[in-house]
Amino acid sequence: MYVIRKLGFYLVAAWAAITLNFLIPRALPGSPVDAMLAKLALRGPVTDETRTSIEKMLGTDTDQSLAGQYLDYLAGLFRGDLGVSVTFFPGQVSQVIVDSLPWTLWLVGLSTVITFVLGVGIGAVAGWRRGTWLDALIPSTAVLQSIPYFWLALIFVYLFAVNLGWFPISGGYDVNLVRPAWDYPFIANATYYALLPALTIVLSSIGGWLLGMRNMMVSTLSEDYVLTAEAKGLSPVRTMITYAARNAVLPSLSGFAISLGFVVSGSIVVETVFSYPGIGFTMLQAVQNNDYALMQGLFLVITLSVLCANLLVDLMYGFLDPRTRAGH
Amino acid sequence: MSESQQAVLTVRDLSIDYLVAEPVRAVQSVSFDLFRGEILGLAGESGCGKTTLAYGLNQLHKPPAAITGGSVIFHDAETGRAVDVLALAGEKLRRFRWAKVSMVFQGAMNSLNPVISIRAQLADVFASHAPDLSREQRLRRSEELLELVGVDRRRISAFPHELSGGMRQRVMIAMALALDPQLMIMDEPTTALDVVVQREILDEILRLRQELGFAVIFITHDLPLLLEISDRIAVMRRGELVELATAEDLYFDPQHDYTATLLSSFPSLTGDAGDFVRAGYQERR
Amino acid sequence: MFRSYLNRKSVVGFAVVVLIFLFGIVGPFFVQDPLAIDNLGMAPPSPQHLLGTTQTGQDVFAQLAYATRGSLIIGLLVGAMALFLSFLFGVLGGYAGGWLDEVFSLFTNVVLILPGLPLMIVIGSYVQQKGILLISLVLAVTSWAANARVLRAQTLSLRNRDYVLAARVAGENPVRIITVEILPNLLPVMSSSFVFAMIWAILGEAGLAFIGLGVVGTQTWGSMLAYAQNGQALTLGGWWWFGPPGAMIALLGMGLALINFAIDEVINPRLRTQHLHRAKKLIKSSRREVVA
Amino acid sequence: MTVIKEQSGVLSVRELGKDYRLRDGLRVSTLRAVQDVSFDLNRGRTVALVGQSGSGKSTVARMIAQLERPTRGEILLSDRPVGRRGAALRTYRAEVQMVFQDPFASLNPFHTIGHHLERPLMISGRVRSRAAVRPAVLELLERVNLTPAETFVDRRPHELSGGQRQRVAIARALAPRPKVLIADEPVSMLDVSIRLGVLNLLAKLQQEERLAMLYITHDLATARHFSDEILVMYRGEVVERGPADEVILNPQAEFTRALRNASPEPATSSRFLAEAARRGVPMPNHT
Amino acid sequence: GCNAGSNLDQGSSPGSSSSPGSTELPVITVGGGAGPFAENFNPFSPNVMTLVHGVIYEPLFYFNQLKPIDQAPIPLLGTEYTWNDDGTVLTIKVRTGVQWSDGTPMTAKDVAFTFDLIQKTEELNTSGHSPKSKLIDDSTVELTFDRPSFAEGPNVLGRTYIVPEHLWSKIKDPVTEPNKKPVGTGAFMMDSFTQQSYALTRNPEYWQEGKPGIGGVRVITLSGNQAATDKYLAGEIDYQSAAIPNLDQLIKNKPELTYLNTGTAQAALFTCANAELGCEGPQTDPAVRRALYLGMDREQLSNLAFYKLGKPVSPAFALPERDRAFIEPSIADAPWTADVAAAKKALEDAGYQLADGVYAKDGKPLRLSIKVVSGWTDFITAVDTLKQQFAAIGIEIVPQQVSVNEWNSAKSTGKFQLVIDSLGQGPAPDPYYVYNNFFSTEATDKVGGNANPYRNTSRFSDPAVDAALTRAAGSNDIEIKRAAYFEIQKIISADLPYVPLLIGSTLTEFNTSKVTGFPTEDNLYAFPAAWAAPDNAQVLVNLTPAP
Ligand SMILES: Nc1ncnc2c1ncn2[C@@H]1O[C@H](COP(=O)(O)OP(=O)(O)OP(=O)(O)O)[C@@H](O)[C@H]1O
Ligand SMILES: Nc1ncnc2c1ncn2[C@@H]1O[C@H](COP(=O)(O)OP(=O)(O)OP(=O)(O)O)[C@@H](O)[C@H]1O
Ligand SMILES: [Mg+2]
Ligand SMILES: [Mg+2]
Ligand code: NI
Repeated sequence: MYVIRKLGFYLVAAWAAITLNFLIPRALPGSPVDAMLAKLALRGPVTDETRTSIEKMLGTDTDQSLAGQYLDYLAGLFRGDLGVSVTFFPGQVSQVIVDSLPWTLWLVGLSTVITFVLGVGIGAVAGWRRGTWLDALIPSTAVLQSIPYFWLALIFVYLFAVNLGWFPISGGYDVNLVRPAWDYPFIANATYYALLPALTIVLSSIGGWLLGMRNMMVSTLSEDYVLTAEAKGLSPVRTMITYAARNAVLPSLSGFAISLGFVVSGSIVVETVFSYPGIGFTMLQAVQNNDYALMQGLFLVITLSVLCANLLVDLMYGFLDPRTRAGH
Repeated sequence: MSESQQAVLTVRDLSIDYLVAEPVRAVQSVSFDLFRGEILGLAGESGCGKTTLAYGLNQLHKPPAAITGGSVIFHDAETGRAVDVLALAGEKLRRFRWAKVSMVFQGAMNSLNPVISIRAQLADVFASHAPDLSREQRLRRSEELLELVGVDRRRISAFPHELSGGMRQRVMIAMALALDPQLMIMDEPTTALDVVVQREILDEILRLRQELGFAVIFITHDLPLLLEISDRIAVMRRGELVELATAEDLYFDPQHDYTATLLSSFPSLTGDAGDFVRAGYQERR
Repeated sequence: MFRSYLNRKSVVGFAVVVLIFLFGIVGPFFVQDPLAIDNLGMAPPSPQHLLGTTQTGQDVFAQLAYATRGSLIIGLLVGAMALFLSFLFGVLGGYAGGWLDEVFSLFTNVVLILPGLPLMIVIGSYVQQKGILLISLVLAVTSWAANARVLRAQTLSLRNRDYVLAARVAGENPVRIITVEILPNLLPVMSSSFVFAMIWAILGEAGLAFIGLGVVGTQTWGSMLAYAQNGQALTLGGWWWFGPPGAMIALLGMGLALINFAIDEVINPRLRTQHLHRAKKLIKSSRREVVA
Repeated sequence: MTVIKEQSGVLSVRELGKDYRLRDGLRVSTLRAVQDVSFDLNRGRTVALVGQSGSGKSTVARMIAQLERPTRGEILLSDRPVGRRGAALRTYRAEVQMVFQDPFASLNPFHTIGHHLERPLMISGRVRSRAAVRPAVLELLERVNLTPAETFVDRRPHELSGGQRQRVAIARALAPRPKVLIADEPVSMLDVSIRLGVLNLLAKLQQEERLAMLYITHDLATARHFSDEILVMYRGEVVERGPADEVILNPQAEFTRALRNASPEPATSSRFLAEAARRGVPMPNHT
Repeated sequence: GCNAGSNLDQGSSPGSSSSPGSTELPVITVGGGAGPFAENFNPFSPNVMTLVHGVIYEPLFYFNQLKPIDQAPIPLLGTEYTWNDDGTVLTIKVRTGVQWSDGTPMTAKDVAFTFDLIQKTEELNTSGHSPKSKLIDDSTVELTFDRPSFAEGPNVLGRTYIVPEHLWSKIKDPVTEPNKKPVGTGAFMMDSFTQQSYALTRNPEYWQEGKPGIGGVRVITLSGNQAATDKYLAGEIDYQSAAIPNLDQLIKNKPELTYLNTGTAQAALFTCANAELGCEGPQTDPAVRRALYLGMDREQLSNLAFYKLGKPVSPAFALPERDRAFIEPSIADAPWTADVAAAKKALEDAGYQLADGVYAKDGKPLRLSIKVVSGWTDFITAVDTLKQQFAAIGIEIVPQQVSVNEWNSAKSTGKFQLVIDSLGQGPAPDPYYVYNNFFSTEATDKVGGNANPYRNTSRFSDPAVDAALTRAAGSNDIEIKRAAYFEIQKIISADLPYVPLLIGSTLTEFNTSKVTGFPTEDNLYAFPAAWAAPDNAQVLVNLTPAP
């Protein structure tokens, strides 16, 4: 029942996202044709005929009713057809997404998980040992949290990549050394390239987890069952983990899913700084080229993946917190 | 119970303060002996320091609370040795807890970890104190314990929220009995329950005490209840122990004014209304 | 009532925030023209130019003053708008209950799940005139939902508090109940969500500015950073140009976060640590006495 | 069971019922919290509602206070069905007031004691001018023995003890000069030593103002001494009713007996009776 | 797409490994704009990857933008061409002995096929007037136009990329075909592609003997100028065109790093000048435009907004360096520093009076808005600078930052006072294209209409200019053209519908540690920009390993 209700909610949310995605570009002005023209104009004069032929090429001439367009759009979605990208013309939006998504999942996914684990871990210890020197961590995480992502990233590139040469300056892997494949050299190289961007993501987003977990931990510590555990003579580590942290982590966990959306957002900026070939960087390209189809597609994918992550975490939550499993 | 009996716990001049901006002297120079197999009732109004005292006996108090003086000696019947409880620390303290002194707290829902099963919480106790026990042995022992307190052994896989308040409290009692402790501290174990359930649980405790012979410190502010179940009753007020006597002495011959006030705060169910003034109005009418 | 909860952290936080606000409010009246161009480009800090000059000889300190004003306006606008939206959907829905609550909370949850910055980018790139109001609106629209959820939860618990029921029994009308009985108790939560919305807005605007979708026509920390980045200030060694706007954001964020800690401690007294440190010291010293 | 009807009720409850819909995923089940409860509240008389926890006592109270809509049945005020909105509701509010269980939760921590009392005075129209408010507030405070009243008006709830707060709550309920007062476990959250004081105050006021009162409790002893009639509820239904002493001393329903037996009562316990005999003294009369 | 196998069983560098014999020749890295790359090697696609035009597919001739009109183009797949007298028939001799990279010989048939394909496909025939082709013999093709088309010549000859008939005749849709395995005649061949980079390898059978001198080219993605600068300074890029500020300072200690500034784009304030077509505002008064022209301090603009790389511009809108001989001798270059007195005098002569520091006429102060695209920092800085400079001559400027879309739409509809923009060059080094695009009546529309935002947005219209343009287009005779241009120049430099700022920079950076032979100030054998096609092909073909 719990699952069905959750699924229902996600269906509604997905529908809302899809519809929003459909409506935004139609509610607001702008034309991809002019964007393409602007690009071409950099290379040479653009004639009136060029304009017409691009319009024909992009198929922007429609005089269908809004409802009809909506149905077409939905039908297209079910076929996996998100339209044609202007930036990557004649590439399909879906193909562009398929190409860039793995990179983001790799970089952002990994660093989010690292951030979460580290933040929650340190937060749990900080909460457990409240009133010790660990409390001094809190203001510093607040600073880290409020530093603009890209500012930190640029400074890191300047310091660690350009000046010290410890890390590569940009990109997802060394194009001269390896090519994408599922083998050790590539993965090792890609990991090396992901280190610095990942570090900025971890640093600038760890504070929230740490603090949230610490506060939850402190609250949980005054619960009777933690006291009971102590009275039971359990070892402190066991009490901390199974009794305190196990309960304190639950709210963080649902926050984790929600924050995935924000992390993907953050990746837009980080990926831009590092020329990292993921969704965020592609999104920026789409924006700069007024590539509405691509923007829509990316937004949809980001939304849906956030939805999926939420759903997963929700289901996991049901598993971790028996109280939500059955109605009572 | 006679005076000649052996003490299981000797508390001398125990003082506990909350070291906040204006320090609260929650327990002041409390001394008493607790005898083997005895039920000691601890009464007193809210905030008089009952819980603080109970926690101090097991070193469960947390900063800003601090023991500022006194001693707690536990006389271990198994080894025959006297243990200075306040000197215990670390691993020794951990081993002492629950094995010698177990506790049952007020809110059973809150005393049980809501996210892990009853089985795991019972098993925890054995895992920490009797690591030699095999899994099956642990399970068997846990089931026996549940049976002992009148809970169906099949409920062992249940999660706390799936049990009623009374059942949860029984589970807590079962857990408290797991290691055959010599002393069980119960801090308002039945306040959250309704009278009928409360009665069942009390009967259960009395029966088990009879069978197993552990001593009980029973904290509540329900004096009639204490009168019924305790051997001796201690009355606390503002951190001090103002009176300690057998239930009978206390009932028939309260020494302290405060004890008298407390006794008169409970109108008799079957007798007349006592201090309750409505009677006067009724007469007039 | 709050005064008693002020501790060192929040005092520092307040001081930082007040200073930054003062700088934003008063600063622009005292500095030079931030757009005044001068042939002396990329000059390091000097008495004439406290924070040096940009590539085009504009005074960084003057720009910082104006940008502070701009960013703060955005922060306040977004904070206010987000607060209004979260109040509308959280408190009203939560108090009214029934289908209105169902609809509002479904809507809130859906918005919550839509990723903010991408949505901002998508909306922002369609919009033509990116004035300060518009960007603030975009930022507000994408940031109210989480707070609405918190407010709703709070309202739900307040709604059935005895004192609210008592007010109903006394015959108070719903508007008064919400504004007089419930609202004051929501203040800590609301102020904390306001503070969060502010940080989020300022960071968000900076991010948008960095990718070229920021506010047009008003100086903000974000636009300063974007210009510094375009002028490759870091590569050219112009730390005085690139550093201050980012540092200001971090500083304001820190100040607001510290204030938030104080608010958190009001909401949840268990989080207070101040007395713990003192108590631990006292306990140590009292132990020594006992031993001695 | 016979419905006792000595005089016409100020407030009558007729076959009141309340169902809660419980949703568990897509399944909806109905919980019958209250079923077919009828009684009258008369001037100067107190009816006690006792029963196990969860038996529906508070639900009845909330329905009478119009914080909850009954699923079935009706509530009559002076033999007329009660209004649920507008002016009729306002009149009803002025006539029927309620005291809540938790004195710590029933006062808004943000408002002064004065504010808590001013509002009902103004809303009910008992006080019409701003100038008259303060004397009226002071008078109320004095009525509930919070003296000197001036020292209390400007305090906030957290500056008062539990008993003092409950007195403020009572004063608030009395402010519109109601005819009916509902008291839902008014003392169960208070310290034992001050419970009787608050109950005595309530009894005094009830007598003085000739209030019709519904006293909800699970403490049989106070129910007996405080009320004229007792209704025992079990699982949403009234299983026994009658004059107070009769119900307690000579319980008929099985549940009433269980309740009685579960309540500790040293005065009748064999242990103390035997001890009294051993000591050769009469049973002490503490109560 | 992962189109690659494992890295374990292959050599280390995929760029050079697959083509045996070229391993010892250096492979250079070219900065190829923001990625990720889309795998599109269709020379007809507007979205084609860089280094396809000219590098893989070649045109018939190469026109060097930096050389004067009268210089002959470099023959590539064509060897010579002739026009008939009225400019409707173009006969081309096609080079023989050239092979497609799959080994098939390239012949005039392929050339004819290519022009046919364009002519027949609506989307490719962007001008609507593509020539019909006729195969004369194995090495001769004749193109027929439906109107006199001398001016079309450079497009047809220099920017039409010849594709092999035996492959393209099978392609269904030449518009959307991604052409992932391009087969051309160029100096390089496709090697491998990923979204982050692709590699071209040397064509060993290239028809120019001994060329190319390098083993291959690797194109990489860069997210922006910062990454481009960092990587270039780190020596990771050999050839790119990125706008790097203060380049001199950055490469001071790195002798292997060099650069060229070869700007051809004439930055100007575009004014909506023609009141007859509906333009409104003070800028419709030529005196105001002249004041703007005289009042700007171009040196300061160059210093502040263009990193000291701006070059003097001519109000005749021909390039002073390249087209000196085609600029009417009496027209001087735009003054490099401001002449405040002259500017003020121009205004006063036209009846403006100073009030509160701002000139006004009929009570209307001289307040002008300039639209500039937000994010285009050099132009934004220029506008800020101008605001200050024009304040000194009593003109108030209101900068308006707008999105590209809005900016385009303002230009298209004519609803603006001033915008800042550049006048782009044409396919050949001939000012004709600028004049035709920006000054002809045919290239504009009335205000409120839907004009091409990249053409005559100032709404300038003058029958004499139109007539002169017709004359220039109808002849292949240099002298006739010169006369026509002089006439145009006199009119437009007096009217100033576009107020010239300066010639903006086009920076191209080289790293000479691996290869040499890049264009230099003294030897501008091709327009060097790395993004300019087919010019970059000329650069790549002429590179040789560094000694
Ligand atoms: N963390 C704390 N900081 C400061 N004072 C405290 C703290 N905890 C308890 N106290 C104070 O210590 C005194 C004793 O509290 P304790 O909880 O022991 O009372 P109690 O008798 O158990 O009351 P109750 O019947 O309400 O449970 C009270 O006055 C209380 O206010
Ligand atoms: N809002 C509600 N939604 C669903 N069920 C409810 C609601 N309020 C009360 N109930 C249920 O109705 C029944 C009666 O509750 P009520 O609060 O009236 O009992 P009570 O007799 O006052 O108990 P107590 O002595 O514990 O206060 C209980 O089973 C309770 O769980
Ligand atoms: Mg207690
Ligand atoms: Mg109740
Ligand atoms: Ni206060």
